[in-house]
Amino acid sequence: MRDGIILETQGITKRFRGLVAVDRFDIAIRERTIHSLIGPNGAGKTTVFNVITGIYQPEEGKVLFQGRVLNGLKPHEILALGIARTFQNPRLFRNMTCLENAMAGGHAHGRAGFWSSVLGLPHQRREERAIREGAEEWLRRLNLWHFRHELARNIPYGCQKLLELARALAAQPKVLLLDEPTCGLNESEKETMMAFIGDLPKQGFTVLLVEHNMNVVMGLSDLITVMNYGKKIAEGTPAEIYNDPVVIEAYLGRGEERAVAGG
Amino acid sequence: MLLQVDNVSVAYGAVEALKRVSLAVSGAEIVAVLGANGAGKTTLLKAISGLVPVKSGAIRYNGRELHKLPAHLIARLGVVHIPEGRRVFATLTVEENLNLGGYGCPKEEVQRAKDRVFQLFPVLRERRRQLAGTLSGGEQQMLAIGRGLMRSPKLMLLDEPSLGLAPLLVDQVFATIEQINKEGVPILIVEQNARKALSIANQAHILEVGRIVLSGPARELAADARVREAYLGGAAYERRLRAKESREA
Amino acid sequence: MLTFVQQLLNGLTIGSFYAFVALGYSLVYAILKLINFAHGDLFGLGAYLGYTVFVYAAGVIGSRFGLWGLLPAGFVAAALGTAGAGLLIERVAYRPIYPIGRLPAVVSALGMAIFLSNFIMAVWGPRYLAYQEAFIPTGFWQIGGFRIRVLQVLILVSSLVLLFVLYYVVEKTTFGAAVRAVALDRETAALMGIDFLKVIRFAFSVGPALGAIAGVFVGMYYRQINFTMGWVYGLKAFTATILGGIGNIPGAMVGGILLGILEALAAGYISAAWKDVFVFAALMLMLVFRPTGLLGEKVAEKV
Amino acid sequence: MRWLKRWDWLSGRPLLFGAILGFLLSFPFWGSRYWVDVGFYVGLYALLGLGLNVILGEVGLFNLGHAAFWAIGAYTTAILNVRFGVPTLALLPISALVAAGCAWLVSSPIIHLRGDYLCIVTIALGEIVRLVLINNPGGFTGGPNGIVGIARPSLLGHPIRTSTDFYFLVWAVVALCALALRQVQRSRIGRAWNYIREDEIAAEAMGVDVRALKLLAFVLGAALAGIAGNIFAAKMRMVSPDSFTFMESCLIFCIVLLGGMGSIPGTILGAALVVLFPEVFRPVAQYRLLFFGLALAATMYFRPGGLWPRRRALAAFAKEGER
Repeated sequence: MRDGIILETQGITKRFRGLVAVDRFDIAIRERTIHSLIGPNGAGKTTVFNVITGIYQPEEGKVLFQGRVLNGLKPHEILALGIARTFQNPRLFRNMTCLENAMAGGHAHGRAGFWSSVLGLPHQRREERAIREGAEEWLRRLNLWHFRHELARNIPYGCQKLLELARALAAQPKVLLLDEPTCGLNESEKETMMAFIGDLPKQGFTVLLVEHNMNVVMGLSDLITVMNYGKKIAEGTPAEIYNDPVVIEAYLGRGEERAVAGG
Repeated sequence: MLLQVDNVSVAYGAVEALKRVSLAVSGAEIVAVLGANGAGKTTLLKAISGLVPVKSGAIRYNGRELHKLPAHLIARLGVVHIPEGRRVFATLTVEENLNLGGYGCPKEEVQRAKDRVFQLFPVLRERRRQLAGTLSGGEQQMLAIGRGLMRSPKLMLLDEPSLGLAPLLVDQVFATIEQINKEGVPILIVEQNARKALSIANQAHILEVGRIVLSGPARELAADARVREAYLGGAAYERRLRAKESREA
Repeated sequence: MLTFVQQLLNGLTIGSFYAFVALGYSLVYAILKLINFAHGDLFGLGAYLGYTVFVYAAGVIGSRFGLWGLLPAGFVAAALGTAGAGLLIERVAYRPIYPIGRLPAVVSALGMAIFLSNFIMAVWGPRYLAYQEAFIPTGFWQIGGFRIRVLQVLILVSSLVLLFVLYYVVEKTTFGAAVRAVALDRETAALMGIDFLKVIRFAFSVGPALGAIAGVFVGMYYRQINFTMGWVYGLKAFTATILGGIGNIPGAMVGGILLGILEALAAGYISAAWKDVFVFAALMLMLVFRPTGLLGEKVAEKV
Repeated sequence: MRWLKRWDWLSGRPLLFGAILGFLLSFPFWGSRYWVDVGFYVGLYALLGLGLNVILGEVGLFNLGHAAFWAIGAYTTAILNVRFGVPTLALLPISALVAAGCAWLVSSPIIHLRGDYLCIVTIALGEIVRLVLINNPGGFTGGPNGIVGIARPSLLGHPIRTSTDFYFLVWAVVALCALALRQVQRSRIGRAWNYIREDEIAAEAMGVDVRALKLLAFVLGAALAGIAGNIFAAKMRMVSPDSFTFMESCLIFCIVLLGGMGSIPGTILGAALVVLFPEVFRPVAQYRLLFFGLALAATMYFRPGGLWPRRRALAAFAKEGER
């Protein structure tokens, strides 16, 4: 690990039927920071997520996590190493309770096998309790406690996004990949979510954030990487990115939005 | 009155998604409905176009009672609903998508409409033989709008045309919408991007948890302090940006 | 070489039966994502309806217009009757249930399959019925070392024509595009002014009608029918559907023909008793290497 | 007795469960032999249903070939007993292991297939097994006539012979399996199965080894079917391919869905319905399957979630009580 870089990709390339979705893409994320990945739709941001988390295998390049190569590992192995994620549209276990959803985070850290579960051996019971307490802790901290016995599909959309975050955090990850965490939230929910995410580095988490809402990106990020057509086109602090002519051309535009912000 | 939504309620099971909502679209104007996710905006459009059943109340369009018609007949009346998230038919070609937009219309009319769409969006002409799923997000939105124009719409319902698009593309899409409206098509648009929507709309309504809480001319609403704070988020944004900059400096 | 050509011809014939039935599975699956387990038994019903018409109409039509007047009457009646049954099943057992969920619909379809085969048994009895010579074209041509039966030519030509017509309708016309659009996204299709029920009726009438034609052909080809034939052929045809890629019209045709040829070759060169084991093993192997069938679905799941 | 306290499907509705348990235990002492046999079949199908419930109900894998594993269990017992004289009851675990082993061999290359594709493969598998049994490879399976002359099992010197003996044997096994499966349902393994059923990609992203857990479910379900096969062979004293048709696989499939996916009491109820239905309609024997087909469709219309769906929220509350 150099310069406190915890997660990096080196020249990853991913093609779909000839279409290059990610093209020799590098990103390096420093520990305990919020690093945002922005860019137009179809720029390849979600594909980068899927490559890092092992859902896709890159055709070229490497993914390094704490100096370890992740290529070839399965998603569940990558999670166990300490990278958890959320999805753009919450992918909850809809017909299970919120508590059960959050307990999914603890699954990878459990060891009890089939027979010890059948027999209810002491170490299995201890482990179950630990998993449940871990989940309950995050439900409390995200103000979802009163929903713990509700089925996930029955809680409001904003709470579903929070629950997905609770589930990811319950996995005790070192790095969190958040795919548009504020998309579809109303203004007050957005505030809650932003405050919570902004607090994560202090608790020891590193965050890689994909987000369209500039409000959120500019407010939270320590560093921003901009991508377009699968390539990195710029990288810098929010202030640098905000005034970068290349980024304005490709992504931000010169709409009214900027007039308000600039004024 | 072209479209009259009168005390409409819609329920999904036990949950009421719309509660006695009333609004109207008269001439060739743009009416915007704003609100957060889950406020019932999409449900409102789906109720008008017949995708969800109306529990009580009435929807009238040129004297016809829309709430009693199935969706495909409403579409054939010229009420064109462009759904959220683009929803192009991914494994059909661009041209097949457009042809379906004019499904049931005479052949010459479809051809004429197609030429007009290609004029408006030249990129679609280039890609007419391509599968729609291979288009970029922005191109898909153009295809979705173009597909809606195929039936020479008499009323256009637009659901979150800016959703998931980069800011630059959002500007283009809104410019297109304004242009379509200038050609005489009344538009009912539902948006989360309140600032953008208010900038092009004549009338606006604000929907909160299934109820209309505020209505009026778009310009008045844009100036309303409550609206600015709750939906435009301008003040909060500026505050944070300034704080961030001062911290960095 | 001679046996090879003979087996190939047999395979093509059997394959066209499978293709006919597979289309019904595929059409319904494409639109409702439902495996219509009752489809095999609709095919069986077609064979029985054809039989009945032949028996009763032989005196009226057969005596006046001969075999070639009788045949169209039997086919049309069987196709219409079976299409009616298909529509009825859709209306009664599927339409109220498929909005609820996929699994309940699967159980309902299994229920309808059980119902239909037992219905056939209750009406026509459990014993084999013989398709009589009076309504089967029995002629053949002797070319070189082997013979071509008129019936085989009839089967191959009519399947070629019908399959091409269906292919053209689904892939090349605007109505076909509407069918495919409904398969992709029912709501948006409704917004285009496409009548969902019309598309459903198309699938549940054309599929069973084609199945009925195959049923009558099977009766003529093997000269006997039984109430269990529905599921035997249904299973093979369903295998063919998967082989070609479910929900894919050309795929169902290719899968059916391929399965027929595979089966005939396995019967000819390996062993008749083991041919089905061979066919199903081939299916499993194919799925291991090409999980979405030969022609596959075009879309992958988006993450 | 801690485990007694944790028995919360009793604590939910103690009266109902007490009544059912009392009925099941006392039934052979006052029911006729015929109905005791029917009771045996309810237990047998409950066992088959519980096995498939793991695969279909918990993990959501479409398996329409479950009868294949049942057949493998039954034939393992028949062949090893008749040819090699292994005691029938000793073959119970062996049948389970053989069925599980076959399931592992067959399912590992295909377990990644999506819903309907997996469904057709399991149908094909069921057919392959049946056809192989008919074709009598190496003279081992006895062809279409099957194998006769399986010895009665005996437990600690006490021969299991009467209908009542078999009734208690099968229901004892059902009870043990139901308890064991309930334990698994409430563990990280059971939850992980449900995660896979709800959203496979999210499950994998949350650290669930999807492949391994799917295989575990398949193997476990097949093992239960193997046990059912052993008991079936012992009861019938003969096996033949006719017993293991596609129709049987369909019935087991319907048992799980009639009862409610992932619901253990539901599965047992489903088995009771599927076995009892033809018995009740015996007066109209010719039409009973016809009515059965209609009843299946009707049940799905009125109770799409099954007759006795699993109640998640309550289960979680009950867990809290035990703290």
